[in-house]
Amino acid sequence: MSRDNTNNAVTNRLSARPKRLSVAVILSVVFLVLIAIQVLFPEAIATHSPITIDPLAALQPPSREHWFGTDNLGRDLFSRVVHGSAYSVSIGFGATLIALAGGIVFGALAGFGGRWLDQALMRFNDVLMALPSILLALVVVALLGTGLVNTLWAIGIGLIPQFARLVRAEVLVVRNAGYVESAVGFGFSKTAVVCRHVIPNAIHPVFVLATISIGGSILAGSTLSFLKLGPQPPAPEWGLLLSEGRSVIEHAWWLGVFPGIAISLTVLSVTVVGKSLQKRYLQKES
Amino acid sequence: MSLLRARESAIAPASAVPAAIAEVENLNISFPAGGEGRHVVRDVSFTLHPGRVLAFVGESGSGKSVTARALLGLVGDNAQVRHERLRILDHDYSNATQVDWRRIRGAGIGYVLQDALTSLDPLKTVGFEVGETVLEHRLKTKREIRSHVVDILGRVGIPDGERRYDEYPHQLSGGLRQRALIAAGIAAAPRILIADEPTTALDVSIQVQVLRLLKQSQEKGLAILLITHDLTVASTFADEILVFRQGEVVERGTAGDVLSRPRHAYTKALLQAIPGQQTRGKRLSPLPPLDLVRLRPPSASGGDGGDILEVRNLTKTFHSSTRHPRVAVDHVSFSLEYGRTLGIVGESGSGKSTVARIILGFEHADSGEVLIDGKPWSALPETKRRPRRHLVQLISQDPLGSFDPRHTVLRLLGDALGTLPAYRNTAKRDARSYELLELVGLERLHALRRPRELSGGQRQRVAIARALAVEPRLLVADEAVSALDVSIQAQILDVLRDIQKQLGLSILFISHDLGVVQHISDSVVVMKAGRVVEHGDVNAIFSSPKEPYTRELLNARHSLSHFRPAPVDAI
Amino acid sequence: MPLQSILVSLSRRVALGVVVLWFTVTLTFAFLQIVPGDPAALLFGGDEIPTEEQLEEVRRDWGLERPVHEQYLLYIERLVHGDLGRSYQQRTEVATLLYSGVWSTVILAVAGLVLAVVISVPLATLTAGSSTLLRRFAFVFELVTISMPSFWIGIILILVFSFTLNWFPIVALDNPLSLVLPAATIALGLVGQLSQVMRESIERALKEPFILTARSRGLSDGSVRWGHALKHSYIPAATITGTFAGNVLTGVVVTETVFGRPGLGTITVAAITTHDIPLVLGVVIVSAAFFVLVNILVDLSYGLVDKRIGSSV
Amino acid sequence: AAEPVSGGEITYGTQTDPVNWNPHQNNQANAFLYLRNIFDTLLEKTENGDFVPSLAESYSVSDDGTVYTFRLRDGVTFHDGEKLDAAAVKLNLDKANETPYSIYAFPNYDSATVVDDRTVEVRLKKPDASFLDSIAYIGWGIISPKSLTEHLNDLPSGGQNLAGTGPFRISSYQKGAQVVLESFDDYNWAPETKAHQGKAYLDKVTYRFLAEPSSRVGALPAQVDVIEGISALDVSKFKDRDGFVYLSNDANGDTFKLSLNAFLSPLDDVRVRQALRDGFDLDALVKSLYRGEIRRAWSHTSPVSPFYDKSLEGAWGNNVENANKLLDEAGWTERDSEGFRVKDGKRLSVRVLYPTQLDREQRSTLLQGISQQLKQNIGLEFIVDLTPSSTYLKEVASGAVHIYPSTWLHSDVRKSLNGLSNGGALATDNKADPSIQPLKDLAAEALATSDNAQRIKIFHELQRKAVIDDVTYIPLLVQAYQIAASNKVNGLGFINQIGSPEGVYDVWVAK
Ligand SMILES: Nc1ncnc2c1ncn2[C@@H]1O[C@H](COP(=O)(O)OP(=O)(O)OP(=O)(O)O)[C@@H](O)[C@H]1O
Ligand SMILES: Nc1ncnc2c1ncn2[C@@H]1O[C@H](COP(=O)(O)OP(=O)(O)OP(=O)(O)O)[C@@H](O)[C@H]1O
Ligand SMILES: [Mg+2]
Ligand SMILES: [Mg+2]
Ligand code: NI
Repeated sequence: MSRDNTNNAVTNRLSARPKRLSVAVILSVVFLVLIAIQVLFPEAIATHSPITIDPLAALQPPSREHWFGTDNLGRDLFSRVVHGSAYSVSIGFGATLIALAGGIVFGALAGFGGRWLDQALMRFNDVLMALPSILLALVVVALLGTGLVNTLWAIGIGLIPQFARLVRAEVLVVRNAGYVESAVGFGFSKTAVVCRHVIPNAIHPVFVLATISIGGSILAGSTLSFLKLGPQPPAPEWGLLLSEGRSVIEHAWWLGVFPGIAISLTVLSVTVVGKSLQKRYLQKES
Repeated sequence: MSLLRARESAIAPASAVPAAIAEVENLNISFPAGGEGRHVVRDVSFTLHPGRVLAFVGESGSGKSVTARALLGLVGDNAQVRHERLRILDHDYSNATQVDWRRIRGAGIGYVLQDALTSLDPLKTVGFEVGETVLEHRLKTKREIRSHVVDILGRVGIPDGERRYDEYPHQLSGGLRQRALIAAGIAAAPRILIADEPTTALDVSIQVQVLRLLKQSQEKGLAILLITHDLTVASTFADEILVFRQGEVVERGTAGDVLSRPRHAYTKALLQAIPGQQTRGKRLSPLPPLDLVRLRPPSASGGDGGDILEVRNLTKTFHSSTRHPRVAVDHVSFSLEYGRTLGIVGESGSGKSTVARIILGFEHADSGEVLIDGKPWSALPETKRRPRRHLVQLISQDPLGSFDPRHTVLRLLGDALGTLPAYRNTAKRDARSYELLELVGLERLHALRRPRELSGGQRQRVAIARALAVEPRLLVADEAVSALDVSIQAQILDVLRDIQKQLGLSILFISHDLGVVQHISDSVVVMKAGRVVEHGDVNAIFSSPKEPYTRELLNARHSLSHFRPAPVDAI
Repeated sequence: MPLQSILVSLSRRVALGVVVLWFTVTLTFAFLQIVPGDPAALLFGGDEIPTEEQLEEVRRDWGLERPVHEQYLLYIERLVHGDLGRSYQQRTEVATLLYSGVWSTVILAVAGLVLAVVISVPLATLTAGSSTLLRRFAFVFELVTISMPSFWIGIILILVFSFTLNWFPIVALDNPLSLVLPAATIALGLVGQLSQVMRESIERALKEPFILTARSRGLSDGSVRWGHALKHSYIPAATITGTFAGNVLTGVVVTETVFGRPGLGTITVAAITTHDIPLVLGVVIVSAAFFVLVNILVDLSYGLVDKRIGSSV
Repeated sequence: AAEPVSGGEITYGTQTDPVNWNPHQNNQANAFLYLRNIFDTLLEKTENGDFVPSLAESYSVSDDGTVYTFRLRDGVTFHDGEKLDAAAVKLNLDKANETPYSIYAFPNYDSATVVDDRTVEVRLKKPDASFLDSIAYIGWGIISPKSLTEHLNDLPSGGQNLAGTGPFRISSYQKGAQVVLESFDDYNWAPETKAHQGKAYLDKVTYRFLAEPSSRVGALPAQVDVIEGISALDVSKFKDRDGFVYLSNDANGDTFKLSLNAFLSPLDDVRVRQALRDGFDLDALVKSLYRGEIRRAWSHTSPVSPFYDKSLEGAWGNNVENANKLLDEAGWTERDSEGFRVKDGKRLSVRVLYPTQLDREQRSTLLQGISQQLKQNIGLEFIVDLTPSSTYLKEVASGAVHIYPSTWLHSDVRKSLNGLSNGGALATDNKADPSIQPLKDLAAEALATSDNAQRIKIFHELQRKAVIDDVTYIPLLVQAYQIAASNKVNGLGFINQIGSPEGVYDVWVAK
């Protein structure tokens, strides 16, 4: 018998914790891998050129030749969707990266800086929050013009306050955590404590939020496209395809349906993966 | 096993005992979903009688609460419950439906949960919660409910029930909350009351009040099932005791029998593990002493006769924007000699932890000074203090919180060792880490676990190993054993004593448990509201307290321990 | 005493809100100064390219020839007096324009929020901690609504429920039924998040000892869920709803565009795309004020639901 | 067929919520259908280009062509009860010629004088044949003097203060949503271009702004009675279908075309411009996008205009071989990795700037199609830059834009001529370029002459120069307007002057 009789119980509980991934998560990961392949090697997957027009083949329904049908200039929709993934995925990732970077700088400064810096930064954060994100995005687009990169800034900046808040809150929690105090008790310097304990521990929930906001950013990007403020044609960005397809949905349903499915499935997969990461994190915490 | 059976029949109902109102025979409970079909209760049988108290004792996780909840049909959706007989209040509940259960809950059996703060809905008023049972069973109309509840509140000793009716749990003190919970339990006049650890989270003096209240109900003919891990409480209170261990009843009998003539080794160990005056200088746990000689730091022997720690006139006030400033520490002075243990006792909020944090340099005192090894300490700027920080190490109530959750035990120890120049080399560090683990009684396999994957006792050992790693001179143990079961507590107390004896370390031991302090300390400081009320040798203070406050503390404890079992020698 | 402390904290929040507002206006003002495009050219309108003299005249007319800081001070001064200035494009009082849009937007937003709550509350309460078919349905429903662009949801709703089934008109604005689909579009954008958050906190509450206590009193599963657990989801739900309501313009812009409804959303897009600085500033002020107001209300409501908060703040 | 009946109301789904309700300040052709209900002009233009009395019962021109005298109709009142008199007309004319208030100022306008209560005399700086176009244009609609003096600042936002003399008055206006007009009972001064006299048949008309094309189409007939602006794909839903009327009308004025900045390299070389014009198959593109519902254009000027030069039809375009030859000649002989032509290390590339707000009827898609074909056929990079109108203006002013797709929808002779004669210029900076002086002289001659045949000749010459010789314009589409309605709605039509949908004065609903 072990010296400590609670030992067994604990080990049991550990092995009992379900480590299985749900079917939804597995499917999502598979789908995201597919998307990643599309982003990296669109040529390999696309059956046609995404921009070559063929007036004679305009508005054909899905067929063996054109899997998703063709648009009003006879371009192959499947190929456009495949090539468009790079746009939508870069919007998702790019905007999130901007928000992440901004949020971490902001939040960490507020969390570590003195009371005054904290107050000042948080009030500024309030201002950014008080500005409706759509307005912020609209202003950024008006300021910088339309286009992929600007779209990504427009969305990313709007997300910063959320991240800054979370980072700050996490930093404050971690900063007061027992292990930080204990590290101080062992005589570690402040910088060492911050780098070795505070940041690594505060970052996890931030990454979870980041995963989830990738999906949000893709949606925001498509909304900007809808308002004609996102990437411009002939870019096959999904939101743009979708908003172009909407006016002909009664005659050419495929133009509205396939890009819509592409967006939804991607966002759905990212969300599912993000939520499962979050769950695992919470499970670890408890 | 069979032996136990025989004894069970031996203590069959005595003639004076009234007829049973609840009978449970061979209860088995398992949780198939939670792991590999864990069987948490095995063949437990007991009966409840009006006007009598049955106590369940045993360590954490031994199945006490689950067994009790089986009487209410509230074991959990994922539970498998089997029994040969389940009769409650003359009804058979073997195949009860939800509707049947709901009829008996509250009205037939009152249930008072452990930890009053979380057992009362924080978003409902006290009056609502107390009246809910009555309304649910339609014993009173909405109009009558208020006066009824106020009446009940009065009966459980909550004064000014009219006002309390509309208050929320957070507006009540711990003792009042517990009483409100009891009021809710008895509001519908049940014939059975289950009280699950009703006193655990309370200060001693309040414990006494709550138990007194239960006693009154019992005298009015209520059958009480009391669950506690505190043998002292059980001994004061129960007519019959069942000792649980890993889901089985290992011993049963009248309180007197079980406590004064324990038959099972486990019960004996439990009783032996209770610290107090009688256990001073003795080992509490059956484990062999640690061999720590290898660890003895070369310098530890020096400095005999002087003070490792001197606290001079510390004062600390907390200011907050919304509340009044709070004087947490008020002109506190004391000192601690090399190689000795100083206990600090006092009720919750008396400033014990604050003093400890100032000593550890985590908090700035408003005035006063702390000297370590006769040299300035608290007055130093952090950069100057840093090189000497390893001299003073903390063992806290919550070791888990003091570990970076991402790191393995090996890494945790390695990090601490890394602060010493001798252990810059990784290989050396690892070797030393394994050595340390062995010394505190852990195995090599624990080194690669993360703190979360260890039990409470193991965690505390890791914390001690880590503290020892940096060759400290003073250990500050703030409630280091409060969260542990008696038997684990015993082990850790033994480890601490071994350390002190063999390494000549000094220990500042903070606890609200007088018994623990009495067991381990050489001298003691009694604190109240930030001030030192009494300070001196342990035996002197515990046998003849001078201050009324100290006497009050001791009295409260005494009233719980009419029945002080004689210590059992180590096996 | 409690009333007094509420008033104190209220006035502190309001003061803070005013600061935030002022800061927001200033920031936007600065922002818009850097936006390229000559407002005078916009003011001139028309299909011919104005001459430099004509532009000068317009600039003089609107005070655009002054240094930026003077324009700013002038703007703030007017603002303090409640004057939001005039729209460049529509040459009308900004206040009038906003007023004309604000009610329609508020009605739409409130209807959307109410609908979201009406859907989310039972969905979350009934499915928390259970593994029924309904729970599975809720899971799929929430994920799908979360992952669809809201304009797309709107278009599909119109196609199906207005044009094909003809249940809810979208053209006749006087018909209260015309509010249903736009409100549903707004609601569906929120339902997923709201019910997930609510479910999480209900599930957390269901694991609390006080729920066991309530059960031990003989309460049914339903009473425990609705009577005890639900209330514990209020704070996270209110926080999300508050954030959403504060940022309602975002949802409303799309919905109003898709449904061709009047309101602040339509005004916002027009203001930005035509670079109508006074109107943009007006929109910013209104929506920031709304944000501040909603947040104050939400914060106050925390204290009403959870008395612990009221007493500790 | 049937007899018109009075009474009833309709809901009309339209594309545009006017930015500005003041006719003197509105230049959205899609907004004229509202304004034409509310305002009258002094004269009205007929289908064949004549001017007939409206608020003015007659007019005369002095021999030197500089003085116009208008005799006003008697008994006309505004919606707000004001009387129409000479002073009111003078006020309107002065206002309409005052910049920056008005965007329809007439460059040769000198002054107006009140001769008597019902007579106004307008003096021009010099003779100008296009003056009557302005007089008859809705941009010079006559507004109540009370509105102009007391409520000037409220006029852009519509509402009750905006009073005209037209057959309908504004009953309510919800920005971004709808405007409700009600019949003006006193109305009794319809011009002879209208089908009936007296008050309008309808009691009320609700114009609901539905910017989404699919919403308009979907809402007919269950939720609206009439819609305008129907995409080519949707036409089949209404055209020749039971229960619907479908009307389509080519716009007067200009066509949708590319304006080429002939002053900016590489378009400063006429061979490049020609190659661009001939390097794509417009017919195929238009057919695939518009399915025969919209015609391709051959000239800068609309085919329904009396000044249209029919001889341009078939005279240019889709000659890839020749286009490539021209580019080779011009020295664009090398190719880069993407297949574009290169000269001196510079890619043969032009930038096309198109404001998103003007993008309708798949025009940006058409531009993309052209871009693709130019790349494939002649190795020319044709970058279509869609931009919000706020940045658009700045970019236009910068002069760094090569091509500028546009339609000016005025039937105004002077403006047409202006466009034709400015060398395809987008920006102010080349207005003074001497090379376009001969064009300007020709245009001036056309304006000054009173001989219509001579004017037509000059117009033809200018069109041929613009499209064939100089290639400053590449015509693309004949702009067209569509109306669809449930077949109980009768009397719908288009405005003679510009071809956009007419107001609803003559509209009636079968019982
Ligand atoms: N719903 C449940 N699902 C799975 N396991 C459970 C459940 N409830 C209790 N258990 C397990 O049953 C065992 C007995 O638990 P119980 O609560 O009865 O212990 P206890 O003796 O009351 O301990 P404590 O003194 O800590 O309250 C524990 O190991 C616990 O983990
Ligand atoms: N950081 C702080 N800010 C404000 N007040 C504090 C702070 N830390 C402690 N206090 C207050 O100081 C008083 C003393 O607290 P302390 O933690 O030292 O008590 P304690 O004796 O350790 O109590 P317990 O037995 O409950 O641990 C308490 O009233 C507490 O509320
Ligand atoms: Mg228990
Ligand atoms: Mg403490
Ligand atoms: Ni006693």
